[in-house]
Amino acid sequence: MKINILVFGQLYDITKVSQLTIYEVNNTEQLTRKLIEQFPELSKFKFSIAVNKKIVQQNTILNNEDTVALLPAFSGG
Amino acid sequence: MKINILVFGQLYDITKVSQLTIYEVNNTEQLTRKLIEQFPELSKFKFSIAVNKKIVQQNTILNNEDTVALLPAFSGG
Amino acid sequence: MIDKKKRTVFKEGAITPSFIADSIAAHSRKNNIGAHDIFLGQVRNDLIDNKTVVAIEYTAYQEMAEQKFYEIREAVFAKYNLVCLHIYHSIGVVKTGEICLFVFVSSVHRKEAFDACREIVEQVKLLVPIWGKEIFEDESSVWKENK
Amino acid sequence: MIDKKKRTVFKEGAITPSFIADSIAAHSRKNNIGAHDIFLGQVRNDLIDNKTVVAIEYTAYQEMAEQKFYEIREAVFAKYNLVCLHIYHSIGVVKTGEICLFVFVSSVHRKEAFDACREIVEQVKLLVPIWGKEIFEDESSVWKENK
Repeated sequence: MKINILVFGQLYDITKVSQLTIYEVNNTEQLTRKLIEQFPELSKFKFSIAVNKKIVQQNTILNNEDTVALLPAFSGG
Repeated sequence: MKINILVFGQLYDITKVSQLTIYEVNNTEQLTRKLIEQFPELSKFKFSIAVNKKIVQQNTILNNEDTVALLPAFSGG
Repeated sequence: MIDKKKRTVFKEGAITPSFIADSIAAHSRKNNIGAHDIFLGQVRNDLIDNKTVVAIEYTAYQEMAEQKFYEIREAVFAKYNLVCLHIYHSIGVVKTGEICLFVFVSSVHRKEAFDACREIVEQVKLLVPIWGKEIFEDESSVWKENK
Repeated sequence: MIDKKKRTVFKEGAITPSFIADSIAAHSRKNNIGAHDIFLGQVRNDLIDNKTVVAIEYTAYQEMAEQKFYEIREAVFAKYNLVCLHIYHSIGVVKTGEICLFVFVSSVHRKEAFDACREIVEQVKLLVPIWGKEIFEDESSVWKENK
């Protein structure tokens, strides 16, 4: 079970990498918990989560090789 | 008492002149009546009247050398 | 930095894309602008009684029209917080596919530019003494009616 | 004549006035267009904690962003009677005074162009994963927040 993580915007200032890999998580809640263990500063930010480019609002089951993106508030335009 | 008349848009197709002069009228109602005597076709059209570049809605007293414009519905833009 | 000097609105013939580009480029020096809304009126190939419009010939009561444009500018500047506002309208012949009206509104935030631009276009059509004559391929013509 | 093919929205660096002019000129062949509404976002020299913004660096989750732009286009074409619709957004560094967003909507009558253009700009800001980093003269920076 391997999940690809993409990090954007100010969250990148915390992780210092734009891509990382997380193993052995089954859903987005577990994933978020594991990420916050690894990068405690993340807990200070509000961000959305996209699974395979779709934003998910609730805890969502993850499958092997899914891509999860951490998306702080958008500021385009 | 001399009033300068300016004619625009489709009204010009009736008068065939863009400027004319009307004498001895005291107000816009008299003026309109006199113009329709001269150009009966004008009575078939709706148009506004501007006295010295200001549109007037009611009968308006005219002064010597005033400029009166006959304005059919605008179609700019 | 409010720019509201009186100027001539009418342009002989079509308003060209390069004129529009130059207007946009001239605003790069106004660094407090965050939003531009630009309206362009383009002459359509309308079909009227089975004849296709190939051009519109615009005439105007120019002195009164310039005065009306000025009043529209003043009222919009008073109502909205704008940085810049420009209005150009063609006079003479404009072919189908060419631009006859160019309204260019700039503000700090987008809301004002959107609101003001739309209001100006409506007011120009309603209040300014300009007349369009739609010309067909066979050189016959009909006076345009605005909806 | 509806033009809604999928295309790349992102442009490296600023969107130039000449690019905008070329886009306008390309529409003169579409003779059924009567109205264009163009929104341009321009980078402002905002003052933040006494430092002046000199540029914004845009990054995006590009694959997701292109998908969102596509969905916005499809929804707006379904809702409004449009002839043409183009959206361009900068990626990378755009200096103050330069253009970072170009939304170009064309329709037969003006109402649809105005309504659709405004809706698109709101949706781009709300739904598309793009982030701006405001860069100051001293090369420090702060992440932009949209209002």
